[in-house]
Amino acid sequence: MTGPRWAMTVDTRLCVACKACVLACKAENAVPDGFCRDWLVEETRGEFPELHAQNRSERCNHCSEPPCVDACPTGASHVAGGGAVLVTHDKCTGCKACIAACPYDARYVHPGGWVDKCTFCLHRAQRGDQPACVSVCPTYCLDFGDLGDPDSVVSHKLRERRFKVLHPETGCGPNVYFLE
Amino acid sequence: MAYTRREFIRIAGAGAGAAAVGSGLASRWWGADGDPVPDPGTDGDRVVPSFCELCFWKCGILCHVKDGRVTKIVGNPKHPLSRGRLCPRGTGGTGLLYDPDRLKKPLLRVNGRGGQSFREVEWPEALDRVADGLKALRDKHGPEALALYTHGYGGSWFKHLLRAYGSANVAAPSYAQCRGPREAGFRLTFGQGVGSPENTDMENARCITLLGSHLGENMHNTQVQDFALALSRGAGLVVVDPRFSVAAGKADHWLPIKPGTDLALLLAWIHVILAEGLYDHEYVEKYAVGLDKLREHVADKTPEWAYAATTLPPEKIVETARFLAGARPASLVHPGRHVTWYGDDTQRTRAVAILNALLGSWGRRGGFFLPAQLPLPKYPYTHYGTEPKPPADVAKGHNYPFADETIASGVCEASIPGTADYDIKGWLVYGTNLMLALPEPEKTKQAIQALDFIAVVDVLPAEITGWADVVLPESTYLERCDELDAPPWRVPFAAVRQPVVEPMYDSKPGWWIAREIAHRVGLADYFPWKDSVEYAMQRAHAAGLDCDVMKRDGVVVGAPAAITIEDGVEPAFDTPSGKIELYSQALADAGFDPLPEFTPPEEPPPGMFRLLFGRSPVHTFGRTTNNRFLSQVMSSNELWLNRRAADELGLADGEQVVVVNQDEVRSEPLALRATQRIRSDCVYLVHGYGHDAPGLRFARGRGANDTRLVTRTKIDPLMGGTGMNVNFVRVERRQP
Amino acid sequence: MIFPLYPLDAFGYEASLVAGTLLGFAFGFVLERSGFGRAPVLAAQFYFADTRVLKVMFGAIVTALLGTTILAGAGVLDYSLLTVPETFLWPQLAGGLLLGVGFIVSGYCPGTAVVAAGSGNLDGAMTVAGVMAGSLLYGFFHPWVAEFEMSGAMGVARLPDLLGVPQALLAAGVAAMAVGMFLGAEALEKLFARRRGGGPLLAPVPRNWVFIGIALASLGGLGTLALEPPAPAAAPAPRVVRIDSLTLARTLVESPDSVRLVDVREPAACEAKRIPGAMCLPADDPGGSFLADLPPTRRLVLYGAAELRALPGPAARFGGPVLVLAGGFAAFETAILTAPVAPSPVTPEALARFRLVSALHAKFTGAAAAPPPPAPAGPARVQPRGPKKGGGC
Amino acid sequence: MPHQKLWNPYVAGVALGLVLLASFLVMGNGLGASGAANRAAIGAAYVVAPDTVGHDPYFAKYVGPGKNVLDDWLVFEVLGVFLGGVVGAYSAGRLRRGILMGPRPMPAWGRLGLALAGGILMGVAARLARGCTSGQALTGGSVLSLGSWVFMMMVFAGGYLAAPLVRRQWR
Amino acid sequence: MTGNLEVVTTRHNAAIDPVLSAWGWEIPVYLFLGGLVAGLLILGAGYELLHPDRPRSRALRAMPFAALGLLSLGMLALFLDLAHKLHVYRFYLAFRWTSPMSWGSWILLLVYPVAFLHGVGSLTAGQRETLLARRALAPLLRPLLRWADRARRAVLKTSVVAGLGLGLYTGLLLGTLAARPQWNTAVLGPLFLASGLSTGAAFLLLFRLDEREHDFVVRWDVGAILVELLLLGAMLLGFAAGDRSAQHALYHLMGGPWTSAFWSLVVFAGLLVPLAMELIGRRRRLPLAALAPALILAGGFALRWVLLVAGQASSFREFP
Repeated sequence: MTGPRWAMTVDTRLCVACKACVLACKAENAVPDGFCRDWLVEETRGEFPELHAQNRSERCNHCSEPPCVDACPTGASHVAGGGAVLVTHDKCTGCKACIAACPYDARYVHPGGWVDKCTFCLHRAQRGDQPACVSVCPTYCLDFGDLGDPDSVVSHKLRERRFKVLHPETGCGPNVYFLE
Repeated sequence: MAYTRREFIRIAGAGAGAAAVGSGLASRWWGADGDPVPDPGTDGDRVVPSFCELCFWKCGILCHVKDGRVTKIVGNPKHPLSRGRLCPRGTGGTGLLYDPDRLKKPLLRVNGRGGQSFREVEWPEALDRVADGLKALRDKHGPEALALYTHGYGGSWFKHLLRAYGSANVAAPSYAQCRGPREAGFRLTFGQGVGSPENTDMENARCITLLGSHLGENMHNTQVQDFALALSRGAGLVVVDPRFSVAAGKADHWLPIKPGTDLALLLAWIHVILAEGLYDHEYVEKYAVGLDKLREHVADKTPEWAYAATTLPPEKIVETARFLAGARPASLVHPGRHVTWYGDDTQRTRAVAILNALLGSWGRRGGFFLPAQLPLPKYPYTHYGTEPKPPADVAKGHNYPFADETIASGVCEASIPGTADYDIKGWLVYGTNLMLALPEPEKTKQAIQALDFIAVVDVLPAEITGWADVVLPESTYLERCDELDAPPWRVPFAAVRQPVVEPMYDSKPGWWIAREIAHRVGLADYFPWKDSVEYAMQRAHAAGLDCDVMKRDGVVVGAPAAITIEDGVEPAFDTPSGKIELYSQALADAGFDPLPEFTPPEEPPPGMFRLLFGRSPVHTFGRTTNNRFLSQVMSSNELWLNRRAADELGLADGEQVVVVNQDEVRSEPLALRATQRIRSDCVYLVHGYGHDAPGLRFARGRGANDTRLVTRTKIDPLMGGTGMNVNFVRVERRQP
Repeated sequence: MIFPLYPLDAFGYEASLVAGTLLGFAFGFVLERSGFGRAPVLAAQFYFADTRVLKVMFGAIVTALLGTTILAGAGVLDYSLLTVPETFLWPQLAGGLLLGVGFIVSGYCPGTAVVAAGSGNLDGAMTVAGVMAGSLLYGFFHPWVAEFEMSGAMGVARLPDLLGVPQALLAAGVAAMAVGMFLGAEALEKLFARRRGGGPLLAPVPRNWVFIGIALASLGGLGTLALEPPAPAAAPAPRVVRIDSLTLARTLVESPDSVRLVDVREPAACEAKRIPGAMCLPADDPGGSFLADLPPTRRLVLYGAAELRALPGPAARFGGPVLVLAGGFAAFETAILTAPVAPSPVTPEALARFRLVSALHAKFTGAAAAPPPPAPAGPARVQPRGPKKGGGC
Repeated sequence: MPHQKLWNPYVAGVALGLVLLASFLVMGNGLGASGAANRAAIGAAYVVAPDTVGHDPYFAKYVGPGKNVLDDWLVFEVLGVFLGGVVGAYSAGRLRRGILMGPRPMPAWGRLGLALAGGILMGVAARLARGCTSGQALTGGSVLSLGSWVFMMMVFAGGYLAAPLVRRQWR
Repeated sequence: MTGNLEVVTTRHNAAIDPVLSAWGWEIPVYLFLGGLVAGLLILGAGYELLHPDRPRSRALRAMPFAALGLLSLGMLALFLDLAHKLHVYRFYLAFRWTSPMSWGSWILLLVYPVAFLHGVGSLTAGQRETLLARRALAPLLRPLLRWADRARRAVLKTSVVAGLGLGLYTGLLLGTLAARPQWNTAVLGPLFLASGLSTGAAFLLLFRLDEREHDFVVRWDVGAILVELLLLGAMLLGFAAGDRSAQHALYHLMGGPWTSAFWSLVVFAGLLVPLAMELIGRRRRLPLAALAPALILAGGFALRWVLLVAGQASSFREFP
């Protein structure tokens, strides 16, 4: 298999939790009011005044072993090019099995009757653009690219920086990496 | 182990029956079910470049228009202030454009002010009413009795109108209620303010020091970009803030200072830097005056002296002083933006300026660059008539000698008869919601009731429109053209605002409104152009800029200029001595401390907390809290209270509470955020919530309005800024 | 103290609901076996035909009363943690009368009606429905009775406190009274049964054993009076940590809200001079019993005149960490409240410490600002300033 | 008389006392019944008319956003009482659907009507007295609460006073 | 102090935040009815397979049709839960062998004809005559009856298999969703099967059975309840021995927010009390009151409801 292996990195040291990514995503993808495909998590650990904070822009992890795709009874959830996990609206019955299957709670039922989620803005990636969240981010904390390409920004960052993924114990192989 | 069963099912399934029926295969038999990559189709068939007005930074934007609707707004990569990126608000312009609560028709008041009853009229009637008001005012009280409040880029037309009319009372709350003191403080020291956008070269700084500035929560696009770039290059960060702000979360040193004692810390830092000889000897020698007096002045301002005031351990003060001095001259002590805190703000920002001078950062790479600007000739107007009377922004017998803009709160007070040298009798309010912008709103109401006339130009039915005699609905920034924007910056550039879509409803652009009023009050000569596009292009043309490129790209960027001493620019200081004034003779002459002196602020009484407020990255004060798009990620403010303090009050995180100030003013209910992230002697909330204007159907009743709690201020004697962090509150559980 | 389990946090709220189900089950089972699921059995009480209700009820009360009394006396049960219904004299008087009427009309009381419903008796189910309707009705008409509802409020009013009789004695009295009532009731039953022509009489054996048990338990309860009152300090002793004067002074400056400083000297001495920020023992509580009940949100710091060798009892029961000032007030006075002497020879460490103590001295005495550092170059200059407000800064 | 399977009242009394004692030892309070009926009634009313009930200040402490009126110890306890009744009756061979009445035949609706009427009286009374025979008399009585003893005496008084009036039902 | 971690998130998706509640009442109803039908099929067919010579009561004969009705009700609930109901046909355009829901939709397709044949074969002679008297039905029914009778044992065996599949699948549906620690246990499949058997038996007990049938059903019910208790114990032990997520799942049922519902409603009222009644009733030869089966049915539903709600709420975000 050749072709890209899409991944995203989030530099938690730079993220200021401004939510520009969330709103840019909503605008780009016409996400209906009251829903979001990406979101901010602000974690504070410790007790005053010994505090440590981490800000994370989170979204679907486009897992390498996506449990949502396994749970889908109709094939609507599938792994598309570059490993992105997508939902084909016309095949989706809205049975919500994938929602229950996702350990990251990244999916929601679109009012149109299908289950919706982050697409890695594959429609933009296809024409060489960055996802909306990445291209808007005023702190340059988001990067998107091909893990298969050793020269891509994401490959570089993962080589150079300490990182974690969310809940690796689920064994899903998430593809959004949080640089620390 | 979690997934073993899934694997099991997979294997079992593969064996059992499913032999040939590959998962995709089965459905493919039925055709018409490929898996296309979904395209939301929000790319416009037309993309119009412009610049943003959700805040006042004026980033370049590209507006996608599809079938006559703006589908999305993205950053303009060619614009030096956005570099293709936007803050959260920038994306939310559509939320303003398509806000169902927008003012749709001109309105005339039906009965008493504040009574909120209006009738819709056509434009000619409304404009005639304004013109009648202005003419009567001029005849009865003279033109200087008219004041203009403005905040926003469309205000330029009205400023022009006012000058032509003959009044100098043009005020913006952004001066005396926000960044005024630092302009005065830096002007006194370096002969020049920092302006907006600030001339801070954060991107190249090796150490950034923030005092109460919550960058990241206070979201000015380029500034935050530079901040992040500096951090990604390993710049050190010192954050002085009673709250563990987002920036504090990234700091090498967070100093949870006792509110109101920053000046003590600054003086102690200066003490250490001088005592240990850590300052830039050459730079100070060459550019500054008054080092000896400064040295003498801070001799007893030891870290231990500051310890008692700030509660910051002296070891920490010494350590941070060395830390930030170690990075000089690329060590930037940020001047802040909203700095009207305790009434000693000019002196405090002067201490910031002095510290920067000792670090040699002014004019240096990684410090304060010396900005470049495109020369943009003024439109060739007829000369304004006689010089108007000076503004009446100071109470009788008072004087703020170092104010260099009009004091908005002073103009408001001057409207209460007999308080100032002459009375203000009429207001034009352009795009500024004075009810939330000026402290002591009760005083504002009193002033309005004493006016002969008040007209408001706005996009939304904000609180202030409820007090107007005439409400004129303006088009949003996406529907109009405005003045060109060519601020002093790292690179010289000029940007244009272009209408993206036709004005919705019966709204009109500001230039049109100002021009129509001018025509009706006999000032047509000052508005000779047909429309603002003609006006803007004439100026661009006169500057030798390519108008077609400007319309196509939204911006014309000039040649890069030298902006630092390293680049070869020699800084000039517009001070009496022509040098950096560590010691200010001007201050001494005016009877003020020539060197900053720290006086401890009043302490909150037992059981009360100091009320602090700040900003959210998704909102611009109260302007955007009705924006339904932006509000999806923050629809209300919450009260930050130290977790231990909350525990002792028996209040739980998320609980609805009411804040009551020292004058028994009660806030609207809001949710409590019991958090470790703030000291226990203060509370914090984001400014701009708690609207009660009935027309703001979304924002109304969400969160609490901090302005109402600011029932007292401490005036900066140097420039008239209203120190607002001098209010104390207690926190109560909301009664059901 | 082991009991009561739930108030002593032996298990959580959710588990308490499960415990409720099980206790309720036992309650329902016993009620049913007592015949309380059957209206005619219950109603018989009021016609002296069968005084089961009286026997079972008082038997239960006496058993529970003696049980709790003995256990509390033996120091196993913390009686103060038991929920005692508050007394509202008039509404309870009226409510009792009304409930008695309802009892004989329906044939059940609310609890037994549930048992009756459980044993398939539709009249029981109907009574339950009635009770539900009645309480709803009460809620809707609540404003009319709101005032009466609160009349005669006496709070928690227990007979031993009101009569000034030890509980064990009173319990024995109640037991004796109950036995008397049982015998009287049996006599009445016999009388009425004879009038109606015979009926089953109870076997005397279990009765006598029960009576003997009651008597023994009453004696046991009285016996506990002879015991020493249980020592309350069975709680694990909190870790007592010493804190030196300098650290305490720094804590009071840097995070004054993290500690609660209590001066446990004589109130008079404390009022005269104490560490700024400390609280004195109130005159009406010289033992400091309030210390035990302070919320454990802050560390508790205690000091006496000299170093405290043992914690006052209430402080030992404080829920959070307790610290003791090393050397007591005297040490603090020497270390902080007296002006420091300039060091000689001047080493950087000694100088730093001197400057720090000077600052703290200035802060705590409030009278003078920190003397400027004795720079090795020149003599110290003292620059007096006006007194600061209220000792704070 | 079908009392052969009933326990000796003295033994039953001690057994009941031990259950009550266990309740004190485990939960720190005694047993009750009417509180659960109250909550069940309010819950049902809230389902039927959420606005009327939700805005009533008296009911507001039970129902409203974030509150589950049935989330209460007494409710579970009474569930247990019901189950205890079921098992007790079944194991004694007494579990059968029927209507219990005195020796004098009377129409079923009459007995049920009286049961309902008595129930309503007791519902009101229990609210007023803050408990019924279980919660107030039994529980409060064994911790020697003054009000509980007053209440208990009044229950017997009320019963004996009214007994002659409904004599035809039972005798 | 109250913990040292503060988390603020801006996510605000309906039915996901703050707690996942994507599945409402429909799913537990469906799981309950599915399990019940599975129990009915297994018990009904099992009785006949084990005792082919015994006469059967009307109730037992009519049982397969009742099963069909109940299953249809369950399917209706499932259908109501779909966000895009028109796309329901999509279930049958694919077989996704990794998805229990896909397995389930195909199993359901098997259950219908089997249960129908099972029912048709159970018709009494009188019923057959009445039906055959209808001209329109006769030509269709006659061969069907002949075939159903001839293949009776095969139909019954298939019925048992279909029942087992259905019962297991209702548990596996949740049990394979390892993203929910509460469901992440291998026990759910057999547990729901056992509970299905028990609720199926309880359902039968609500009707008039003959004595031997009654005995058979009660015996199986007692067995099923005992197995269920064992499996619940195994589930809790499994959680106790598991990792952080499993510990959290255990906490939900042992002190956490679903403790009272689980122990009081499911275990005590739904299993232990009716079990005790059945045992007592058998020993003392007491006629079984309708209350016991009613409690079992209520407990069976409570089991699904508690596990569904607790499962949805149990998420990895509980321990960041």
